[in-house]
Amino acid sequence: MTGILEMENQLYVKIEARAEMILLRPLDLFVRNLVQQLPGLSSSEDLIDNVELAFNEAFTNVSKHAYKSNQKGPVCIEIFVQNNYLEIRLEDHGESFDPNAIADPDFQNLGEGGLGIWFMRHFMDDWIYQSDQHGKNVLRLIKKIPCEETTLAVDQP
Amino acid sequence: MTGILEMENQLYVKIEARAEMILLRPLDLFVRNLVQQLPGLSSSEDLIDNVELAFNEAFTNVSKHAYKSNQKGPVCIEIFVQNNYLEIRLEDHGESFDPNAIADPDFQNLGEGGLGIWFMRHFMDDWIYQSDQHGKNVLRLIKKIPCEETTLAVDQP
Amino acid sequence: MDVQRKDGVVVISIDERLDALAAPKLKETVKKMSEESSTKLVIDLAKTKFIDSSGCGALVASLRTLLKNQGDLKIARPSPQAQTLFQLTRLHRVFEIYDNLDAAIQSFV
Amino acid sequence: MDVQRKDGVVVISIDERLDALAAPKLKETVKKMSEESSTKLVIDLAKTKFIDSSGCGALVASLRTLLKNQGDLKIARPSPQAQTLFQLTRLHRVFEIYDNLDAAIQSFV
Ligand SMILES: Nc1ncnc2c1ncn2[C@@H]1O[C@H](COP(=O)(O)OP(=O)(O)O)[C@@H](O)[C@H]1O
Ligand SMILES: Nc1ncnc2c1ncn2[C@@H]1O[C@H](COP(=O)(O)OP(=O)(O)O)[C@@H](O)[C@H]1O
Repeated sequence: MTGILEMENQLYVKIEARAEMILLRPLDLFVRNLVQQLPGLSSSEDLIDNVELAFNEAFTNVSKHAYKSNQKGPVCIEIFVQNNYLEIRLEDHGESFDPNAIADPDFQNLGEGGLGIWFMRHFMDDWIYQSDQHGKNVLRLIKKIPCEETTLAVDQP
Repeated sequence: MTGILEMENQLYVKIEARAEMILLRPLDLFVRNLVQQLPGLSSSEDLIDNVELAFNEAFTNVSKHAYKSNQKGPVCIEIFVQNNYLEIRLEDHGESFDPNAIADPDFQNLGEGGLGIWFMRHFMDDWIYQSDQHGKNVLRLIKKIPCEETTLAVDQP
Repeated sequence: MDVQRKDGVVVISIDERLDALAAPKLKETVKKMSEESSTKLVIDLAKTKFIDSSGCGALVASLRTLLKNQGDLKIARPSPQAQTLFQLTRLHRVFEIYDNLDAAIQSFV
Repeated sequence: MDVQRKDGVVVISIDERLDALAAPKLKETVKKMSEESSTKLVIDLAKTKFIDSSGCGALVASLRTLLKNQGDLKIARPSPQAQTLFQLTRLHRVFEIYDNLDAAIQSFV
């Protein structure tokens, strides 16, 4: 199993599956409940909602857009937690896209779609999408975790 | 990613992490919610409770017994679903044990512990624990999924 | 999803999650309903803990479908999470929103 | 977990899950309580959707600790899932179980 599992003082989880929509809710609840138990996040219902929403949009997009056909390809989800930092990474091997070519939603005349990426960007501190030449696409959702007073107190002499 | 991901008509999920107790509830909810969406299981609240309980006991045991120290080692959880079959596999590299040496609970005089394995065996159709010489321990929890009438109808001419 | 009729108004109660799995069913149901002209619809979100972009999209699509057929749609009892999304997307100006189910129904009468 | 006193009886309301994460806290709380002699305790499971072997073990341990100090423990409002486990393990004969919180409290008075 991966070397990163050995690192101390951080949490790391890796989930591999086919990007089937039946996994959307189980995964969402996993992410939500994990975030809910993290010291700096547990007290903020808003922050928990926001991370859950961002993950939900990201997984839905892999399942619907990266793999358009009914036969879904693999997705690898990695969650990293460090003291003040949460990152959720989704890797797929399906169709890639150019995020710079995606316009912001037209809020004067909203259509049926086109809100997902905007939500992710709005609710996370960082949203990074990268494709390589081997057909690997990685989306990184990053959220800073507010320091709790207890943590701060430990850091101070 | 694993070849088994390519198999059709089945669901396969693999989760790797350190066996930290903070993951117990997120994983439990993942398993519960996944099982809840499976055709032959969704209608039975009892069956869902039972699978959740068995998984919960298995993960707790890996975290508490296979890895006794505070520095938890790796656990790999695999979930396989086929038409009428659900298997949850937990692999650890910690201390192994001999399940044949574990006596049934004394129900006339219950202690604080010792119910976990008995519950798993009671609530699942099969409970198989195997250790190899390389320090790999695998627990397999197996549940037959009752056929729904819709599924049966498809199978019959 | 649960559909009821009250005082000539249709009330659709959405389940816990209005996500990409639930959105198509809502759109389809509303589409069928709108074949009748002048459908009065309340979407009750009281049980809905989670809504995403697909859920918002399904609400927009449902409103459009109804308006095209002289119908209309009101939203009742959105959660704080839903309210946040409606405000961000300015959908709170597109939808008539009520924090009380009866008020939403009565607004049609 | 929430602790209240009513008519000289202590009521501990357990959270949604009484599992290996919650069990130690319950045992510790009951241990402290039992330092006072003759503690009358009701464990209210109304909110508890899920209980496991560690949860059952914590209830057994709590009862023992209390009995040793002339106290006692009753259980109120177990879910169907909890009832199944209590019956399987015959704990329904070890614990006095009430499906009503007031009845559990009054049983001490
Ligand atoms: N993971 C992805 N893989 C491939 N294409 C994507 C992915 N995510 C988004 N896209 C493309 O970007 C567009 C905008 O996505 P989004 O803002 O989530 O709105 P929607 O999914 O409703 O179209 C999608 O329609 C799709 O063309
Ligand atoms: N995954 C495991 N790895 C190592 N030892 C285990 C494991 N699971 C169970 N055991 C051993 O079997 C015993 C009985 O387990 P169980 O029936 O779950 O009760 P409890 O966990 O309450 O002791 C444990 O006390 C432990 O010694």
